[in-house]
Amino acid sequence: MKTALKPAAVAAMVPDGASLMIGGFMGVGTPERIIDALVARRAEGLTIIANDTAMPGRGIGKLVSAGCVARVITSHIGLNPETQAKMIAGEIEVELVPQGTLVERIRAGGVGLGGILTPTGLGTEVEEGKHVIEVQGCRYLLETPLKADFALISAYQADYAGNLCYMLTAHNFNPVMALAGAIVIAEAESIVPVGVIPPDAVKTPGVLVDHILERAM
Amino acid sequence: MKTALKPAAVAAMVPDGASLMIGGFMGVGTPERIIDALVARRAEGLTIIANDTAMPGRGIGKLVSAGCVARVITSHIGLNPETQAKMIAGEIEVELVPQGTLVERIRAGGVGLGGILTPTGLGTEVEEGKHVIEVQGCRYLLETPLKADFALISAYQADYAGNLCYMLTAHNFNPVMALAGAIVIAEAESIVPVGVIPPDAVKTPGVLVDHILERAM
Amino acid sequence: MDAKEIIARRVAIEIKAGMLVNLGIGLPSMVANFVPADRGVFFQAENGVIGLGARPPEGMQDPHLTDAGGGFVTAVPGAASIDSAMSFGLIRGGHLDMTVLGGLQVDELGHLANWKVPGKMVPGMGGAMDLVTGAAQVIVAMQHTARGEAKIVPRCTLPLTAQRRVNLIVTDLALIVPTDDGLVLRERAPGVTVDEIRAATGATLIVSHDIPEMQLA
Amino acid sequence: MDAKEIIARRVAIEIKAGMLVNLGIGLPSMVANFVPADRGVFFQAENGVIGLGARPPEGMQDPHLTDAGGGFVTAVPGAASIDSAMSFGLIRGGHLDMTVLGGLQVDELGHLANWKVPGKMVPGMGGAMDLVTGAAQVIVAMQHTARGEAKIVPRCTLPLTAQRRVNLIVTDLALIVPTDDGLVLRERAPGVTVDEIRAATGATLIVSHDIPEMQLA
Repeated sequence: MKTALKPAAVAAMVPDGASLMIGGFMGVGTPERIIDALVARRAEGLTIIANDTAMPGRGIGKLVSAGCVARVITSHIGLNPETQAKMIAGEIEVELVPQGTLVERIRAGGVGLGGILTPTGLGTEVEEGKHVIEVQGCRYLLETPLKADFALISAYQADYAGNLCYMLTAHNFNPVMALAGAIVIAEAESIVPVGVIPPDAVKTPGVLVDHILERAM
Repeated sequence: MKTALKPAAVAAMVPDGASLMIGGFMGVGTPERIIDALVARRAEGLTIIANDTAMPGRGIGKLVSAGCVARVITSHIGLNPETQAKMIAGEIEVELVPQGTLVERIRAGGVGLGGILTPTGLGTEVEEGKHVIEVQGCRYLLETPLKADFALISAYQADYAGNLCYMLTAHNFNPVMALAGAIVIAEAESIVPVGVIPPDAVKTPGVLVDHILERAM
Repeated sequence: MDAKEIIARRVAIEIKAGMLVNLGIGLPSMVANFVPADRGVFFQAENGVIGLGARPPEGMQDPHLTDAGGGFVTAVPGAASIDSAMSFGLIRGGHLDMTVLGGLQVDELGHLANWKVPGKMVPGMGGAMDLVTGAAQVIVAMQHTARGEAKIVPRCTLPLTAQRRVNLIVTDLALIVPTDDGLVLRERAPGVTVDEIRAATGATLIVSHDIPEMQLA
Repeated sequence: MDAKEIIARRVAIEIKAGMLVNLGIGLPSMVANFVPADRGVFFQAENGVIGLGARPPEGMQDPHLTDAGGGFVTAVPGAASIDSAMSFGLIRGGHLDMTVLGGLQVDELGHLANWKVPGKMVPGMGGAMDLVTGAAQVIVAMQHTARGEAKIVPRCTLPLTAQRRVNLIVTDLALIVPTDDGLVLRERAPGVTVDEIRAATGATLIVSHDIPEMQLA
């Protein structure tokens, strides 16, 4: 059985300077209440690994606006002009990674691979500084694994054992990130007794999840 | 909408000498009726990529006993003495691959990666002839992708659009192999109208599946 | 008919029964409006659904079902939810039959630049690099010129999206096929002359005697 | 109490609340019988379930729910179905807290050989190489000798399973911890003397003054 934590307790657990993987795609499938708590405790110097930085006032955008973020590893910041402005001003360091490469790097970190070879990025700026490896006559970029101190996951349902399931396009990076955070904290819309989520519907086994955020009432 | 094929039509589609990925783990989650049809048409010279060769009289074991198999890429043949005997007699070539490496090689083939780096096999016979690559101070084996002419998949339910779901330990290699076969043929216990399998329950999207075997009546 | 509608209608004709198609945000997403619902096409939104449908009825919007631009969408019967690893596995693995993307520049080699204007606009590549690298067919759907400047150029001066040659360029003036020999003009938009197309194009076009007018969906 | 029960009972004590544990087939699988159901331990069967339960009631067996040896099992409340990619992702990614495996040889470096006897037995490594490489703790559970021959030897003469040092060796005679200095004898089985252990061991054992007797679950 997992511990249910209040938002402030989660925020207190995340130290300044920590690296966080945060699920979501343009704010869909993002643990908003955990983010609100991090903003409320004025977290600083965070490294965020996420698909995008959403938009001002939503999801990771709130962390950016509040000045909590020192570094972002992401595929897209186009819908958040504040991230772009802070990047240009030198306040946030941004590493841009193709989306498919980003998710595979996170997966590699989570499943104990030392890296993956992808054709994506060959012959572009993304190739700069990377090893090119030839396999079966084709060239690939060697992309290295990503891990984080915390993975902050948004789920549709969690059960008391920490099993998670997701809904429609709110899956996105959440199931993969749940593999790659040293400490995994899930925010679910519903928290249900063990057995309510059948084994075949579990997308993230509870053994990966360390804590569940208390449900919003 | 997919075409529903009779077992003999599936067997006729698979030429001698073809490479087949076949789902299953010790015969659990294996498309038995497709295998029976291949045995009935006396298929020859097949390359089988699968977790194991089951046991005589079951699953892939039936193909081995019937002399359909020239080569196996697998993690385990321990419960099938016939595979071992044919290997020793030089009738079947066996490539042994650690189970976790096997599934990642198949996944790599299916998702367009040029390979993956794994620590599994370092310092063992598995390392022989392989590239060792150092990433972030650790050494890994470079393992190359696997693809096949056909993937023969066992599912619990298929819908008319080819969406598949699996049950309990009958998942095993099936969802990953459905990504890596040039032609994917699924044998399901039930075939249901579109909409019966909800989007969040689909484990293999129908776009990956080429044909569905007619249901056993 | 305005420029965008011409492009969307012409691209729609390329989309055949049974295809899995990814439409970029903006102009490309308009293509879906001109593909008959009974053609059996599945649209992928790379954020997590196969079987993307139209806009939802008023009041039926759900924040768990959006497209890659963050807009509310629906799902067709037979849709499947996918996470980002599966989504980009499908894209990079060659399972996506077609992607339609916007472009900033396309050149005589058929190379596309569409993700960055150094010093001006750095939104990040999102999924574009994976899409252009992995999709079976890549169609660039864009206005022929931007503020009077040619977007079809001898060599891209903006950073490339991939080293892969795109399959088709569809603009409000013309349909152009990149080949080994260069850019071949195949069709004129209704009422547009070859001279007008040449005048609006920075690259050399290969033009045969009779260039037919586009048929539009 | 027979030899196997001593081993299983002693290993069971190492399994703490909340752990995710993989038990090999044969002797290691007996360990589950001695872990109290209320300890909150999840057992993984690498063929596809987290939350492996005991044997099913007569007549309730289902072919979709088996362990890695192909035997019918049950699933506990809160169980999750996993495919082989997730299963070995958990194993190789360090999410598995403990694996208990049988052994053919263990040596003074703590290296394990348990998958092949050249010229005699080539079952394949199955999941053993991934398990020994990836699990947080590796416990070798085996009889101290085989047909009178020592299995704990100076250097393995059989092919290694991994280059990783195992954490613990539990036999019917002793509990031994491999360390930087060599094999440290920590406990004697009930009624067994240090001299008897030394006589049955091919390797040098580091023995302090008082070696306590095993406490058994």
